[in-house]
Amino acid sequence: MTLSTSILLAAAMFSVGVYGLLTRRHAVAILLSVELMANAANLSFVAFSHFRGGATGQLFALFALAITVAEVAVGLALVLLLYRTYGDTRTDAAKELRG
Amino acid sequence: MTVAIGFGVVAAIALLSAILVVRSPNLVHAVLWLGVTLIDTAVLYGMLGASFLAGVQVLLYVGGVVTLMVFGVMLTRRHDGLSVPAASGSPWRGALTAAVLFGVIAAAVMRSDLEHAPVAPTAGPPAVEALAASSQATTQAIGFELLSTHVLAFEVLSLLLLAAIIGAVVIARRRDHGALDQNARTEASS
Amino acid sequence: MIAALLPVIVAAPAVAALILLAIPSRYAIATRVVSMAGATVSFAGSVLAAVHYDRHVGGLQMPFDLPLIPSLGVHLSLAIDGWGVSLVLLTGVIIFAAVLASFTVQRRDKEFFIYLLVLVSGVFGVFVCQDLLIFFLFYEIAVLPMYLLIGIWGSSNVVPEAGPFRFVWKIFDVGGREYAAMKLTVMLLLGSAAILVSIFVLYQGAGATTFNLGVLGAVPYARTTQIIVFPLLWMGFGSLGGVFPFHTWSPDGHAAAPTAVSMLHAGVLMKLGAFGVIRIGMMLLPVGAAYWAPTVGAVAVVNILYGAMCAMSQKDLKYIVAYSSVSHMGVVMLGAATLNATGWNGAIFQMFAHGVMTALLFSLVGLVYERAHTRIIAKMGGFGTIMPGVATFFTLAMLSSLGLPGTAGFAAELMVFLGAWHGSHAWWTIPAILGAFVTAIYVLRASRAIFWGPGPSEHFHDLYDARGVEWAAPIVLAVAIVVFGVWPRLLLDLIDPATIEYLRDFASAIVRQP
Amino acid sequence: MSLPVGALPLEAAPIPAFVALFAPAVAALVLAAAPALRRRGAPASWVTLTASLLATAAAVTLLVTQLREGGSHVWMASWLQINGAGVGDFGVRLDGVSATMLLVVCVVATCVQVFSLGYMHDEKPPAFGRYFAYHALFLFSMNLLVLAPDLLQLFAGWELVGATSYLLIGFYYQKPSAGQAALKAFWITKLADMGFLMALMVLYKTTGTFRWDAAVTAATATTVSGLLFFAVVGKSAQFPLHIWLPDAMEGPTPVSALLHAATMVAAGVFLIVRANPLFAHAPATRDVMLLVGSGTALFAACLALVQTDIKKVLAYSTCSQLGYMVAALGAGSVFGGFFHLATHAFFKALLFLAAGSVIHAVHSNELADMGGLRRRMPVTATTFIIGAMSLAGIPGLAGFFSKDLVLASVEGRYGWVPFGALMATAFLTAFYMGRVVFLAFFGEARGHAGHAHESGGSLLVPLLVLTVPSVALGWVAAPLAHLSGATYELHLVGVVPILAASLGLGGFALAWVVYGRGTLVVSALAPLERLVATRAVNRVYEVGYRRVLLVVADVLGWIDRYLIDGLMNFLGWSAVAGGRALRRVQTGNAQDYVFAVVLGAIALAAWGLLP
Repeated sequence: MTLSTSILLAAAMFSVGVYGLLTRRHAVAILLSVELMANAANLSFVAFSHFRGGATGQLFALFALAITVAEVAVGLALVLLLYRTYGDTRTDAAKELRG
Repeated sequence: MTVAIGFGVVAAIALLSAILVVRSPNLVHAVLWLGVTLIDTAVLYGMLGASFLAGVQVLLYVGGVVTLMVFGVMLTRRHDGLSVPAASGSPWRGALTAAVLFGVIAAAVMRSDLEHAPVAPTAGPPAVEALAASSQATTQAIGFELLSTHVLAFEVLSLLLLAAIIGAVVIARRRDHGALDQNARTEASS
Repeated sequence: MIAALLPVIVAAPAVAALILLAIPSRYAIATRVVSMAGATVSFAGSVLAAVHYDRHVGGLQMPFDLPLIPSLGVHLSLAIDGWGVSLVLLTGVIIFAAVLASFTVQRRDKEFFIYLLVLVSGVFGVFVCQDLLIFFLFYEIAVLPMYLLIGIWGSSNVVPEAGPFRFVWKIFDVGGREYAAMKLTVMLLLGSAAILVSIFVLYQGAGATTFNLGVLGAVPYARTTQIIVFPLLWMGFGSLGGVFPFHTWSPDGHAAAPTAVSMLHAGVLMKLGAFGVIRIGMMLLPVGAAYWAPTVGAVAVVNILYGAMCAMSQKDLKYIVAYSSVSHMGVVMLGAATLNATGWNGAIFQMFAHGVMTALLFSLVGLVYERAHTRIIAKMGGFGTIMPGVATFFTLAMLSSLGLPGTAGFAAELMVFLGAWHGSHAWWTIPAILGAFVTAIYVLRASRAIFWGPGPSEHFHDLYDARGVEWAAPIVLAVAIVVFGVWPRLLLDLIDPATIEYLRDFASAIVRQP
Repeated sequence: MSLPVGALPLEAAPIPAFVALFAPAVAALVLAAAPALRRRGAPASWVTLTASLLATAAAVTLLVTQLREGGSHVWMASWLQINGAGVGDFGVRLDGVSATMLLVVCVVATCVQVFSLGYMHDEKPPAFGRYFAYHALFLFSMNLLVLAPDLLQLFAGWELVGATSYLLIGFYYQKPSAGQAALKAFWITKLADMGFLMALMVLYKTTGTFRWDAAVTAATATTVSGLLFFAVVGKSAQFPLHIWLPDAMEGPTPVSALLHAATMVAAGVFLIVRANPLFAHAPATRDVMLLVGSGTALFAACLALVQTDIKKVLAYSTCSQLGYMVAALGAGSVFGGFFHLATHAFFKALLFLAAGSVIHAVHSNELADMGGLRRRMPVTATTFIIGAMSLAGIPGLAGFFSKDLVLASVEGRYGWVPFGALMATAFLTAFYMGRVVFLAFFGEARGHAGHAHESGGSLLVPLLVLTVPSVALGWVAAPLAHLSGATYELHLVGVVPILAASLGLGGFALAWVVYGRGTLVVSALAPLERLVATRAVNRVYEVGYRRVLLVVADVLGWIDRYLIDGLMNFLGWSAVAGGRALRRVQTGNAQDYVFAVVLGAIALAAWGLLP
């Protein structure tokens, strides 16, 4: 339970989030992965706060948590919009930006 | 010694559930596994002495976010049964990138031996200084710091949450009836 | 009043353009009157400057200084020397003729005049500006409107495709108006990029305090920087001056441009390039200039002979005149490369002579095109009987371009060749003279094919000679050709003192630094 | 303004000099500036004619003052200013040579202009006006050349004369052959003028001025005189640049009389006489001149034998006589060349004008359409015959004296080869002139000749005026020699004059036998006719122009359009192609963008890790 092991754990969780982000086609699945990554970040905040002392770490985690929640809300709204306009939540349906 | 084993177990559970979140074909399972991961993280927070945060985590994430996700999944499925196939794109590319990313971060962590770095005194007003000195950051300390040094951030945060709420409502509400007809038409044609 | 003469000359066309903005475009006559007023003021100003310029004192006169960005040392400082006077006079004559020649523009004529006048005020600015950055600013003002002028009012023409690279025509509509405008602008801006880089090097090398040409001229730059920066300036300004590898915009650009624009462009703008090479390149980097002079001369000779030969192979009249401009600009650059008084006098005089000649040629080609709606020489013939006036002026312009004594072309070419023979590399002069001979061939071949041949074919019977205001431009230019051809001292007394002074600075700079 | 020693500022020049130089210039300017006047025709001719008469009067006064005072006077102003110093002199130099030449030019020009009044009167008024405008310009250029104080002004006159010859030859520009002939004349003379320009450059480099009497080393003198001679070969139609002269006959006959007989083509010889100090120091150039001169004389005389067009015969005859003058100058006798130039100017102008009168009456140049004109056109016939005899060197006439001088100067040079050639030419000259005389004026009338009638007064007066010098100029040789500072003693008795005279008479006799009586058919001429028909020399130039020059031009034009321009287009194209390639990166799939972001993050992290 040293600082480095918890940071490694956070990193692992973050990488899994990135994997999910890159591979999942479903819009909501992507949101999940983003959730995972945010969580990993909070974990590292808390770890630092614990091993280095001082409440600042946790404070940041708190703020980050609040922001992530806001982001999920907006994300889901977008997913609904995506679903409504494209009839499907597959991300590669929305190709308008194609060069 | 028991702490190490405990940490090991919790970590294993966290990673396993994280992988299942991203790998499980059924979306609803994925959401539930996410819930497990978040709870497991809350436990970790507890072990790391951030009990207040653990509580908030469970309250907000598990309660709020997971339920929202479930709503999201339900609203966007196509009436053909609960299980929603989560098509996954090119897995190899994603896996390789994630591995490389982890490798880089791990290398960074290994190289900078975090254990022995001196404790950098956090500059802050004297009163907070005393409280911060104690190794355990109690909820009182957090609350006090929240409303003294970081009060601006706190206010801005409330503003942000307000904006997010309004934004989500504006984006997600049904436009005019036109959209409705559009759905009607798709139903008629499919 | 004299002190403010230079800003008046430079600003007059721009002010006229501003006034034009206020006039609603349906008042065609008002538009023309205002632009004519702008051109006349600057023309009268240039004549006044020539008269008031004190030849015995020489040097920079009628100074005008307005600090623009004092912290960087950027001043709008205008002053005029012997060279400036003659070139400003040239610009005055040509803008006067160009505005006259463009009275027949119908489509969006107000904007046409606005761009034309802005372009000319840029040109005036360049010839009298003594501040490097503002020199470059005026240089850009002079170059940029070309794109619009050619793009909107130009005329695309059929360029016969031949040989193995036929696919090129598919990719670009070569000969098209937009293609020509685009190519011209891109190549000139490429040049401007090179110039800008060298301006910063010069500015930095001089301690980054001022852009004044006089001060920068006195700074002994390191030998290596001079040798590296001079080609940049030479290529940069040279691309506008039609130096060999970068001349390819000139034929398409001039052929596609409307009459007044090609008159101005070939008549004056190409001189900007050559003037830039001499005034900035050679004055500020004497050691570099001395080092690169043989190359500049060699390329100039290629310009002359190659330009002349290419002109011979052209089927379109405007292309012939455009290539002849490239060839004559080669004579200017050869004069510049000689680095001696005869050569430099010849170069500046050739700028004047060629400016007037080409302007006359383009104005006449414009008249012919307006009537016959074709420029392909094979289709035309025997126009001498139906437009004797245009034919006579055309022959005069042609004789001047082949260097007939009594026309301005002769004095210029004579001095340049004398200077080149006198200079270090005398052997260039042989191909240069051969180029002058080849000029005689394609020039007269064209004039016989179009004017002095058997009678006009049936559908050209109704063509009519120039009328009324159309006479003004050719007459003004023809008189200039003959007057400065019969007695070149009128101009040389202005040019020579400036050349002596610049050569003295040039020589002293070379001596001070091995 | 540094004037050389003995030179006076231009303002101090005598009035007649100004008049001689600027009267025709003013006339030309007036006609150019007032197209309305020019288009009315006749008034234009009066303007030019008065100018020429004034110039002639001035020339006479100048000659008289020159005879009285002698010596050489120069009035000039510097034409260019370089490096503070005046360069190139513009002004008037009056000495024996220039005064004489000025008079010759003005007299012949005036006669030709009077002749043109009649000869050209059926031209439309605008063309008639344009013709006389060109004549005024020509007289100005010729006077500019004759009175030139230095080589620069001489060169200016030289090129202006070339340009006016282009304009005058191409007068009937509606006729394609006239246009081509004008171009050919201008291009070949312009080709040769490159030599003159280079001579000026060498002179300027070594002496800083363009004066021919400047001190010059032998080497420079040789190069300069060599280059000048190259220009003379072009202008005075010596072999191999002679091909433009016969084609120049496309121009109206008075023009041929003035330019291509008396004045313009003689300018080359005048240049050599004028720039004698340079040629004196260049023996090599003089030898070349001797050989080229005598060669051209013989070659041209042979060609003249078989011409059917009367003007072509006279053209080749001019070419041959110019060969005489060049040979004389090559042999070193300056006055020989100059005197022959003067006499030739008169009798050749006379021959051309008389031929013009015949052509005017018979409306054709071909000898086949003439015949028996002696009875119908007595005055023209007699003047023509006098001119022919003078040209052939019949003793007593002007041609005899000058030709005798030339032959005397060439004696014994180069193993008598040039002398032999010139003697043969003398015989051939007499023969072909006899041929023309007998074909045109004797025997029975052919074609229009049947009802030809004598020309009007305005055509005949110039003929009579020109006959006087053609006959009398020979006797005036001594004062003329004194004028140009040479010595001349009249010697009628001697091997050379006797031989020359007998050859002349023999030539005429043979011509009478062959063409007069038509008894003896000379088959020897057949191969010569075939040779002339091939126009070998012309074809060389044709090939040079069409096959070489135009082809090279097209190739270069193609290279410029495709390779150099192609390079620029390629740059543009590669920019566009590059842009199109990069566009494919934007797949529109959000995941790919995220992937790019993550890659970027990894790269930065890795870069941070670097030691």
